[in-house]
Formats: sequence, structure tokens, C-alpha cells
Amino acid sequence: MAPNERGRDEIPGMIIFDGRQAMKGYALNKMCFSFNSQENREAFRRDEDAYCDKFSLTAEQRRAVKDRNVLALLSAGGNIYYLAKFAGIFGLNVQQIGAQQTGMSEEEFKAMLVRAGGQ
Amino acid sequence: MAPNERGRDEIPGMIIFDGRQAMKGYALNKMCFSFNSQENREAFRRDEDAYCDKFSLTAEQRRAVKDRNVLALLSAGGNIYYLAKFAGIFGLNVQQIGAQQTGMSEEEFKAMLVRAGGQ
Amino acid sequence: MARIVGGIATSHVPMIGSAIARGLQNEPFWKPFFDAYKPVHEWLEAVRPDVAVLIYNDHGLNFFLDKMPTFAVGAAAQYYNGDEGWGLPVVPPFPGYPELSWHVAESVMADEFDITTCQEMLVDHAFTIPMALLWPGEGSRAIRTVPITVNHVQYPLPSPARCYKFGQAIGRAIESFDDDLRVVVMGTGGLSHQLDGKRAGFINKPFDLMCLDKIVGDVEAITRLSTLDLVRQAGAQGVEFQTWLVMRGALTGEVVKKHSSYRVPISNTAAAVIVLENKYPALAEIA
Amino acid sequence: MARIVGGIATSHVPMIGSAIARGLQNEPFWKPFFDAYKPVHEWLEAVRPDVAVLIYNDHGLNFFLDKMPTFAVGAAAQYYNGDEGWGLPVVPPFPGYPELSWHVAESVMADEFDITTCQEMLVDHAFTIPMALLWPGEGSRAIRTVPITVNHVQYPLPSPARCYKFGQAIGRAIESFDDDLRVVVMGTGGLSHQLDGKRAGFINKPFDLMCLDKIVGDVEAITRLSTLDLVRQAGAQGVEFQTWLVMRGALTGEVVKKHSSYRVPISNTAAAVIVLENKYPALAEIA
Ligand SMILES: [Fe+3]
Ligand SMILES: [Fe+3]
Repeated sequence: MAPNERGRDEIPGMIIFDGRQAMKGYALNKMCFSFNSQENREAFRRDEDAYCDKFSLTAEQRRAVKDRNVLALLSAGGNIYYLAKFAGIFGLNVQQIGAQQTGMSEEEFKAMLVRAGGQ
Repeated sequence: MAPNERGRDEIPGMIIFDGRQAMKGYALNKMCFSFNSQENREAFRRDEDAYCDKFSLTAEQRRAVKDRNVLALLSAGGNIYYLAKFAGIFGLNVQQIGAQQTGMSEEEFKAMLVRAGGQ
Repeated sequence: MARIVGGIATSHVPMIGSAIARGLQNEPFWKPFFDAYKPVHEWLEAVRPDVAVLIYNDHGLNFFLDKMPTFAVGAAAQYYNGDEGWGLPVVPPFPGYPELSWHVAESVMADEFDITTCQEMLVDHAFTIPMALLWPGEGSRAIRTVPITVNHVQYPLPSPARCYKFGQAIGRAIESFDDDLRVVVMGTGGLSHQLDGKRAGFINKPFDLMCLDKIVGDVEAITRLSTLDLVRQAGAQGVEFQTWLVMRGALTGEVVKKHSSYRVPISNTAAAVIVLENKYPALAEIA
Repeated sequence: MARIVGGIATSHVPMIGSAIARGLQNEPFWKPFFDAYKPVHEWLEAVRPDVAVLIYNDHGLNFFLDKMPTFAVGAAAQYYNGDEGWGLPVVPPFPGYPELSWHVAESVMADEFDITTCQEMLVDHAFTIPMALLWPGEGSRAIRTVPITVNHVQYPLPSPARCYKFGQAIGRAIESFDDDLRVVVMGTGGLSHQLDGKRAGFINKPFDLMCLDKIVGDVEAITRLSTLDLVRQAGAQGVEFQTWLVMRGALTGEVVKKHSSYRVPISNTAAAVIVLENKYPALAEIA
């Protein structure tokens, strides 16, 4: 293990996107990267299953995509920067994504951020 | 000027492909890079002018393309690795390209190489 | 010879971009945020830079995992923005300065930085929003740019120390460019925030304030940290502070802080801006 | 722990690929050339490597000028070959070793090499031909690979010294990989040749023979040269010798030369192959 790799698994509540995640998530991330294009976002909307087929998503990735479950997408190898493009299809902003991941309502999540500013 | 740039213009009979050439040749090199695809090579063969239009080649680059003139292509910013793909369309091999650039016949050029091996 | 007139670092939160696109600068929530950029505009009017060398991290617009460079230097005549997939309007292109880009590339390579050169490069919100914040309206197309990216997508990331050294090499590169130019160096991103995981919403105000302080006169206090220290202290996306370290590295040893502002939250992020001026006796000479 | 059993460097001239594709190995012109690889096959049978870390330069198949990395490390499970545009038949894919790729990436980044990682990477003739020469037939798909590229297309190129140091970092990376593996490191390209300009056809046999000699026991005699020195002495494409320097850097300080061969011309090129063995007391232990 290279020195820069030490301790990566020890930060609670997150996954460092290193080679291990990259190997798992390539198909999913490639699909999400394709959502930079309006045409591709529409193709996904039209036929979600066919679109996932095209990128050979794993069963775990398909499940997470179907459920719009960000934590599951992350654990299936998704990278947050590409997943943001997937979330964009449903008009989800980063607060809504944050709320979903932390199990809060959007208002609770926002209130938490405001509290952090008053530390 | 960075230390690694010194003396680049002083080797007779060649042009170092640095930023100066890159700025000049981008359109031409991009076109030649597209010739990695059979479909694009055929599109070029079908309508050379239209294909050059698509990549917005300069007048100098178009002239050099029309003339299949390797030295002119190089001086117009072409990079030899991409130009090789252009030459591939006409089935030219590196000896034939070498012969054209040095003003030799293919046989003379090959004989020169053989002599170099006997030094 | 080119001279670095100073450095600016600013957050690049997408929500700022949509506030600009919707003209909300004078709305009660946004007014104090945008007002914090007025001293930056005044400073820019005083130092009148010709070129902005802008260090940022691409968020999956120009680079994908098939070719993910640690450090990339743009070398195009124009930089186009593009659709990032989540609704920010695409803005018109920005003029480049390829001669300076190539000089920077040559110089940092001679200093053993193994860059990727990009003769086409789509610039994302981390480039366009800081440009819009610093030069609102037409002004952002009147200045020429050299975009430089730092990988924050795929680990391994460069360390804070490597980023700072990269900045030092960029500084040497700019100052050895033959043309008489005034150059402003920019870093964009941060401060603390985290988008992903159960840790989403993480913010660390004390750490941010420490960084805002130390970046002026004691940058080694930060470059001593590992990338993972930054993640721990500033959140997963707080590592964007590395672009600030590149900017800071490009300045001379001693700098003067001309302005700074800190505001939490903008979207999920602790937003900040800072203006640092190089202590140049030479600055007056090229006035 | 992984062990480097040795290094091989070989030319990768496209014409070799078409000779293989057309089955000309026993033709009078080609027989002596291919026969020079028999001692290499014998050595490979003796040391039985599990993995080949192959350093080469892409000739415009995988990389274009929009994203041109100085050093790139492949991190894919499979590496596909592709149409290069001038008629070489496309060959089936090669198995990768992504876990080792990522370990190399992490380790060289920690050593301050600013690589580009490639989770998809088309490998060109500079990869496929050396694989076919070393493991004719099916054998080249029985070994797993980590492809690593050095930019020889767009200046600035890395210097010979930087390439050698990169090789040293790759060596440290491999030898710190946890799995019990025998690794062969390969460099491909060279020796002297020039394809472009009025200088096309340039060959420098005395310089090549010097390099073949010094790479064994006095590599600093070569790493002292600048990239431009290499161009002057070995021709524009002779800079491919830098891949040999990366390979050599990955070996231990002392090596034994097991085999070498030199032949001019193959196509426009001075073709050579060399086998270097690490002086490992440890080699027997993992037998
Ligand atoms: Fe960001
Ligand atoms: Fe080659």
C-alpha cells in the first residue's frame, strides 16, 4: 500500500473514490458521463432499461439507478461528479441529494448547513 | 524561453513539433486523426473538399493536402504521426514518404538506409 | 517580462451561476454575497491584469475516467463552456492565450511536472463562475485566459505539497514569459463542503478560517497536510482548496492580503474569496 | 511480494507487424530478425513472468492533441487494439491487471509523478508488436499487462533524466505490490530513425551501439543527454529510446545483459532487442 492510501477507509460516512471504486463503477460512471448531452438524457428518460443495457450496468447498479438511491449508487462504484448528472435528469439539487443521503428532510439538511455557519 | 526549448530550430532538415507547430496545425492534425476510422477515410476519398471544409483547414493546408506533399504538410503544422494516417489512405509506406521528402527514388532511399547499417 | 500582479481565490458553487443567470444579485439572500466581490473589482481595476491563469478542478465536463490527468494545461485559442447535465446555462467562449500556455507547459515540464496539454478544453462552472464573479458582464471576455486543472475526481490526487510546488513552477513560468503582461493567478473551489455519502453537508468553519489565515503568511501549515487530512478537515470536496495552494505557490514568498470574505452556507458550501497581492517593488515600474 | 525478474526492450516497427500478419517469419529477409528473439523466448521460459509492465509511446491511436499526457498508466481489465489508419490488422484484446495498475498509479503519484490514469486505453502497434515478438501466438494473451505511455508526439517531451526517474518510481511501485508475482518490464521503440522532413531516413549506428552498451552498466551516460540531444543523435523518432530508459530505471542498480541484437534497416529503423536481468538473490526464493 502506497503511503497516500493509508486511512482511506477510516473516515465515517464516505467512500474515497480510488481504484477500487473505479473498477467497480466504470460502466455506471460512463453512463452518467453521457448525461452531459441533452439527447442522451432524453434517451434515458424514454427507455431507462434500454439505456442501462447499452452501458452494461451490473444488477446492483441497475437496482440503484431504478431506486434513484444515491448511497447505493455510490457503493456500486458511482462517482459523485458523474452521479450529479444523473440527479440532474430528475432536477435534484445538491441539497436534495444531501437530504436523501443523510435521511433528513430538505429543510432539516439546510438548517444543519446554516448551523454550521454559526459555529 | 524554457531551457528545454533552446536549439530546437537548429537541427537541419526537420521541424520540432512544439507549441508553435501545434497552434498552426490543429485543424489539419484533427482531420488526420479522424482517419483512424475506415468510414472517415472513405468519406475523404468520396469528397476531399467537403471533408477538408468540415475541419476548416487553412488554404496552405488544403494546398498541401491536394498535392499530397509531406514537406508542405509538415510546414503547415502537420504532425508526422497523424500525417501517417493521411498517407495510409493512399497506401504510402514510410519508405515512400521518406523518398518523397528527401527527393530520392524509393530505391535510392532504401539503399541509403542499407548503407547506414553498414557504417 | 510578464509580472504576476497577485492572486485571487474564490468558491465556484454552481448555485452562484444560476443566481447570476437569473439576475438575483440584489435579492436579500444574495446581495451580501455579491457585495463581497466589490473590493475585488476595485483591486482588479487598480492592477489591470491582461491575463488570468485560472487553476480549477473539472467536475466531469472535459475529462472522463478514460483519460484523467493530474495536472492539465489548456493550450487553445478559445475555451468553450458546455452542458454539465444539471441545468446551468451554457455561456459564450473565453479567449485563450496559447503562446503563454505553451510557455507555461515548456517551463513546468523543465521543472519535472508531468502535465497533460489540451489543445481543446471545455471549461466548466469552476472556470466560468469565477470569471463571471470577477469580471461581471462583458469584462470576462476582455481578458485572456490560461486554464489549468487539478484532478479531484479520481484518486490518487496530488498532495497539497505537490500542488503548492506546481504553483511555484507556474509562477516561475509566468515570470519568465517575454511579453510585457500583467497576470493574475486564480484558484477556484472550496472551502469546506461534502456532497457525497452520509457525511454530506459537512462543513468545518474553524478549519476554513485557519486556511484563510495561513494561506497568507504560513502556507506550510497547510502543505504539511495530506490529501486525506484535507478530506477529514474540509470534506470530500473541500480538497478543492488545493487549487488555492497552486495559486498561492505562483505568488512570491511574501504577499499582502487585500481582501477576504467568508460566508456559510452558499448551497452546501462554505463560500470564500481572497485577494493576495505580490510584494513587488517592480509593480509600479510596469504601471 | 512482486519481483521484477528483468527488463526487455525491443523495437516496434509496424513492418514487423505486417510480416507477422503475413507469416513471413521464415522468409530470407525476416528469418535472422525473428531468430534474434529465440534467446528472448528461452529467457522468458526460464523466468516465467506473470505480468508485463509495458512502456511505450502512443502514435496517435489512443491520444490526440486535445488531451496529451506526458505519462499515462492504463487501468483497464482489457486493452483493445484499434485501426491505426495505415493497414495493420487489428488484433484481439490483451488482459490487464487493474489492481496492479492502481497500485502503480498510487505509488508513483506518492513519488510526485503527475500521471494520467486511463480506465480505457486503445493500445497501438508499439504495444501489440512487442507482445507478439515476445510471446508469439496465444502466449501473449496468457500474461497480464499494465501499459504505460510516454508522450513522443507533442513537445514538450519529458527529458531522458525524468524518464529514468519515472522508471525508478515504477520499479519501487512494482516491488511494493503485495501479491507474489514475477514481473517483466518492457520498453518499446527505437533505436535511431527519423520519419519526417528532409532528414527522413537518418540512422546513427555508432550512437545506437553506444546506447546498447551504456544502458547495461552506465545509464547516466545517456540520462545526461537532453531530449534534443537524442533527436540530434538518434533522429526525431529515436527519442523512443526514452521508453528503454523508463524500463531500465525500473530495474535494480546492477543488471546482467542476457541477450542483445541489432539490425539495420527494418523499414526506416535501426531495430534492436535487449534482455536485462535484475541481480536478485531473491529470484530463486520465489521460484
Ligand atoms: Fe466544485
Ligand atoms: Fe514508433
